[in-house]
Amino acid sequence: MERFLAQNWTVIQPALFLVFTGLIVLLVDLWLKEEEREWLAYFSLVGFGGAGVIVVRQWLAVRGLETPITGFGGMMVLDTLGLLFQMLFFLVGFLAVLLAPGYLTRRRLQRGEFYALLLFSTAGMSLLAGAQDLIMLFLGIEVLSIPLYILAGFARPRLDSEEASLKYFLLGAFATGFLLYGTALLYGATGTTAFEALRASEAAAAPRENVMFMAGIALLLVGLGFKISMAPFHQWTPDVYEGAPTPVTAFMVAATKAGGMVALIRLLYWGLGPADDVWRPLLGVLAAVTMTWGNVGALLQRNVKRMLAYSSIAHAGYLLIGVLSGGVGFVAVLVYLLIYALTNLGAFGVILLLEDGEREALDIESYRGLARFHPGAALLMSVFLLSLAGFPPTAGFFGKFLLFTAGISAGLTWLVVVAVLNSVLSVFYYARVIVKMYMQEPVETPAFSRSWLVAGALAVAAVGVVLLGLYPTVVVRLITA
Amino acid sequence: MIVPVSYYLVLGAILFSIGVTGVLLRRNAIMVFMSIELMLNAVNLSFVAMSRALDSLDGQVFVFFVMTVAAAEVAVGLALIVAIFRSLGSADVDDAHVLKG
Amino acid sequence: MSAQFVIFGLLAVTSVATALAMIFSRNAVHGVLFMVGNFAAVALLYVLLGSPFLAAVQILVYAGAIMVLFLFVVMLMGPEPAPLWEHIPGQRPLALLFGLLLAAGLIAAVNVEELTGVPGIMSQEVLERLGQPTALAQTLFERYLLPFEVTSLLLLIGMIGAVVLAKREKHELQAERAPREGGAE
Amino acid sequence: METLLWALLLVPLAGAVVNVLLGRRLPRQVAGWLASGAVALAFLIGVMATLRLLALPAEERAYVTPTLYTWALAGRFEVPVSLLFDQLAAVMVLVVTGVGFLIHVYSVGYMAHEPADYDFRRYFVYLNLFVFSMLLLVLGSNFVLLYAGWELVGLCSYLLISFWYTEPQNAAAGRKAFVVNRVGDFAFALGIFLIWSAFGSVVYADVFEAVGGVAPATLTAITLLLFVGCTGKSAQLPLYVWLPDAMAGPTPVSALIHAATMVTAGVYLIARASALFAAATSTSAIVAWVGVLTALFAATIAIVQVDIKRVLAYSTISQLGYMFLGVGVGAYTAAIFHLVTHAFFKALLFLGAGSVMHAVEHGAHHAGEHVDPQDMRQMGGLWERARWTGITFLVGAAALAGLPLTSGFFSKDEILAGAFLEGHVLLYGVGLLTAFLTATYSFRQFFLVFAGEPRSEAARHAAESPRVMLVPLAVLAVLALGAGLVLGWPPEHGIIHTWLEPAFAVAREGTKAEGGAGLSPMTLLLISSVVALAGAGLAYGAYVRKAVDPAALSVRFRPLYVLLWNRYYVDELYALLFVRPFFGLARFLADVVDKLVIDGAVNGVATVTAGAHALARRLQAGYVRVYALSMVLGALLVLGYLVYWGR
Repeated sequence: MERFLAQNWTVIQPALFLVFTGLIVLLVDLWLKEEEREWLAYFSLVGFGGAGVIVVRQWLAVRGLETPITGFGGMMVLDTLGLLFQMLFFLVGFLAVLLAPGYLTRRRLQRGEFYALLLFSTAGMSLLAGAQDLIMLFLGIEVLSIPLYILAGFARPRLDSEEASLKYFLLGAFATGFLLYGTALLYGATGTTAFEALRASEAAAAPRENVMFMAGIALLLVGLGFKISMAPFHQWTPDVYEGAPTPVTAFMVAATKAGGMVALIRLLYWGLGPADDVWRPLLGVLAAVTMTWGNVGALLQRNVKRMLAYSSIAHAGYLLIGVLSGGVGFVAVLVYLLIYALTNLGAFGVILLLEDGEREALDIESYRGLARFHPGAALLMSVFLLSLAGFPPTAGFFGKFLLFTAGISAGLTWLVVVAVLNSVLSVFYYARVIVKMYMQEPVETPAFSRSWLVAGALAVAAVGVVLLGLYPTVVVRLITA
Repeated sequence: MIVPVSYYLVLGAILFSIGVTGVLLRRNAIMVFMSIELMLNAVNLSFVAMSRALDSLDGQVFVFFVMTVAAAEVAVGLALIVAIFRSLGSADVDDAHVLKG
Repeated sequence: MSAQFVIFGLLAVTSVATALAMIFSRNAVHGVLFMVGNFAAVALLYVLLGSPFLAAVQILVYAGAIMVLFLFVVMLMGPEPAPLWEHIPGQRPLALLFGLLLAAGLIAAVNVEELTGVPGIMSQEVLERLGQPTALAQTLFERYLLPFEVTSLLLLIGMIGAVVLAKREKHELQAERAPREGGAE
Repeated sequence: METLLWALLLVPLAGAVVNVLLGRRLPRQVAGWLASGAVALAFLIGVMATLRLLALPAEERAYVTPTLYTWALAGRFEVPVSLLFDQLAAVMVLVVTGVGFLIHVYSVGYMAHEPADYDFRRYFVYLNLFVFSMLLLVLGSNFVLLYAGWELVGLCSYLLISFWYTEPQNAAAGRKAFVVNRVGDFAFALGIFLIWSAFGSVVYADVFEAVGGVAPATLTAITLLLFVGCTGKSAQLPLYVWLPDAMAGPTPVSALIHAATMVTAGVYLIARASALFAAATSTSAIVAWVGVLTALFAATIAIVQVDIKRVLAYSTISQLGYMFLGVGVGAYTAAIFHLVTHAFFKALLFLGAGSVMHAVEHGAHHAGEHVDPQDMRQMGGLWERARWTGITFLVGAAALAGLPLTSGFFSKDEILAGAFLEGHVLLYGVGLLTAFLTATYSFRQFFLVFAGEPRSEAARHAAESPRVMLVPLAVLAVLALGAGLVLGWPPEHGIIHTWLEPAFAVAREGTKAEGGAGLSPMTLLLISSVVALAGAGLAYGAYVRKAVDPAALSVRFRPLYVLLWNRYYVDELYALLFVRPFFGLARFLADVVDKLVIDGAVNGVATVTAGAHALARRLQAGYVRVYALSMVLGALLVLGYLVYWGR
């Protein structure tokens, strides 16, 4: 018991808060009638908000420290990078909860488990953000993923949702197998799974001498590559994003990628830092392939969710530039993820507005002439799409600039060239939706359901996207301070 | 440790590859799932062997966690398969003709 | 001394054979049974590696509980209809080829004279003195306390998942009484 | 001054915002006049700002507003959001807002027949947004703001080209403009990144100051990338293909965006970055040659076209080529001078063409005949029926042809003289040949439309356009006629020269090789006059006096004629080389690689129209296996790379 209490529990305080909120949601759910369950959403908001307050306070406390605080025998670390990532997760969670209740009620899916799983998944990300050991990396990913497997199938008995869930689950478990085998090989090659010891090991100092170590890196990259939809491990993405309930997709697009990225950063820099000449060129090539594949794939999509899924693959490629740049690159990755999360949540929020429980605005044709019926929704969608395309003066433009300049200062000029070409290309498919909305005759009255919660999320996202585009300095200063 | 550790590791590699092949080969979701379990099993074997060879318990502890996670995944996975089975309706699955498509 | 080699050889052959039999079995029920055999063989290998405790857990949890669950589901769904693999052109040879290549690559990576990892202090003698389960438990609750707690969360999530995915809400049951059309909306 | 400049930038934006917010409640005419008023106000502010600049000594006429805020990135990278107002910016602002205002006014009349209020408003919102974006492009104090404006004008142009989207080819034209411009923008963005990595800043002042300290190869790379960006936006070889199709948009849009302002952004960029280009001599040579060849190439095409707007489109490409020739040989002032006069006379010609089409459409309506109002073969004899349009069009054609004393005459001659005096005799020769062709096609067009007898019932019943359209025409005609003399006389020492020269002082240092073949500027002026008159005379001979029969010529030189008529088959070539392979690849990746076997149903939601059967098949993990296969392949590659090749 002494030992139990002696642990530094503060390092997992935000995650704990989320888990307890989730448990309370599950309990309270038992006493609520179906039409009362919307209250659980508000309660989850409190959970995300509270966790947010905790990390902000921790961040204020940690900012000035020279050496980061560690906990649980070095399993977890409390540093600014992890805390900033956690702020991002909680913001995304908060907004995703705003998107959900209307959708769930319309489809008679309003259940406490939805919110609990969302909270648990975010707790997993929160753990990943501070992971300092392969075991925490593995468990964090599992706590992140398993709730998502379930959430993807939450709209059962709809077959598309169940199909998405099954695909995600089987392929995810398959990828986990690779991740674990990689962990085993690193363990064999170094005798440890702690990042600190890994970093100090002989194998990491001279990785090319050690086949097992190299193979371990390879398999770990396969496992993590799956989570961040890196090509060629990305094919699950469009199918799952398409089939999953839209609020879940929004959450996945915005949050999972961030979770995967922080895991990757922790592993590569904290665990495998000295062996960077091994993974750097490889990830560079994979980043180029990923962004190109994602963009080219998105070109021909007619389903908007699918298109956004492919676009998320492309964005994973851009983000890898920041990961590879290190240092300033992490700031770029964070800012980009924030912008990307707001933008995607906004876009999915608009999709959720254009839905009435039976019809969903998924086919690109259902956006025809939208500007006539709902000029506000069309304008917001345009802003979000232009931001995804990196069009000035939206936030997306700033984010790309940040990533690409980080890449150039890290000497990744060739990769930035590929990325610029890609982002120029990508404008094409985003603009296609805008053209549909503004420049084509409507065929039918679009489905629409008013929701104040969704509107609130949209307002936050839109204000964020515009402000971050026009005046991003505040955020950058806060992060780099 | 009389049998060299590499024997165990090679065996683990073979079992892992068989599991992967199973995933690539099988159509039935349950069989795919079992093949994944086989992969995890191979990983566990490697962990235990390494743990023994390195005189450290970390590998064995890892095996515990892998098993627990596998249990959680099985619960979710099998429930999912049952749910899909139910959505499709039992008649469809019995009807081999339909599945041949 | 050579007895260990013989036992290892037998178990290795058994585990590979059952694994192959599982992935090629025509009948899912047989597949489950082969899988149980494979788990048993691996459990015996654990014994050979000096971890009887893990071997017991393997048999109880994996072969016992989990595989029985699999068996239930397979029985519930009925036998898998023929053909075993739907024809996707090139899938089968490619799968076998990739499997072989992967095996070759992995074997090359793990087939080392000696592990390069830094040895720890838990040698077999120490373990025997401490008692293996005790040593394991100590590691588990000291260094691995946090992961241990996290797994409890994972198991909870697994339970929720099973409930969410398999439980039927009232309105669904009502809907089911009405004539079904195509399984989905 | 600071307030003035921000107001200048934001007034058109405010116009657009007000129209979006209140548009529904306002009568359509009010919406149109509101938009025009915003631009007029911007023009007035621009004039005031210019006057303030004029009050300063010539060397100090560059005002940079205090940084509103810094658009900072992590590390060293900073983009101050501030505006730069100097001589060059002043000229551009006055052209953009001045011509912009006239075109807004014209549009009120032109778009009056638009059936839906919604579309009418939408048009003016886009137009105001365009003016805002163009001002941002011109006024930004650094390359990033310029890029922001550059992208936004592109977006507006795209929206306006496909304004009448119900016609499928209009939407296609918009897309084409968009795609082609992507290529240019890609290069431009790379150029900016390169500037940043070479100079550590993107602010004009910092960059131009440090030119000397950068390796020539880097400078060449930067300028080349910027120039590729220009070839996209300013429709030069080989990226010009979008501009002729862009004529699908409403005619005032063609006048404003695709003739007077946006397409000249490339020229502006090079003039703005003249310090860089002057230091990169090889790039400048490339710019000059691409410019002059584009001029010739487009002029040869223009000479056989029969669509009234298409002729003007190719002539725009050709004239832009002249401007690039100017900046390429270091005659920056001349190029900007030509930019200004071209804005006047080409806007005039486009608006005139719009007026002609308006007239012919009216006639067609009256006669109950269906004709293509852009086909010049159906016109003729409009001089009597639309006199004011005719007169103004004649002025425009004369200025385009460079007839002596018109505005185009002075500016074009100055570019040619610049090339000649810098010693580029070959460039001068090609430019002169093009000038001859220009005079020919511009008068061919005038005569085909206005001279002779009407060749269709529609032309016979054509009627003059309303006054709201004619007034802008008249104003532009005065400008097209007189601007050259007012601004550019005497050559090299006119108002525009004394005004602009200090802006290019850095770039002009060290050049100015006197010489050529010893011909004085006045002699060159004379040569230009003769060539222009000869070209016009040829057109007169062929189309009015019928001394030469064009039809017979086209039969005689049939292969050449067919080649020109089909615009050198460039579109077809591009389709073959790029478009088809690209979409092939996209389809391959999306369908074959990602899906292996695709059926159309997969792309829609799995809404089970095909029933549970098809789904059941997929649920049997069929696709899961394919995905897993690709994952394993990836794993093998990664493993192979790290374990075998990577070591």
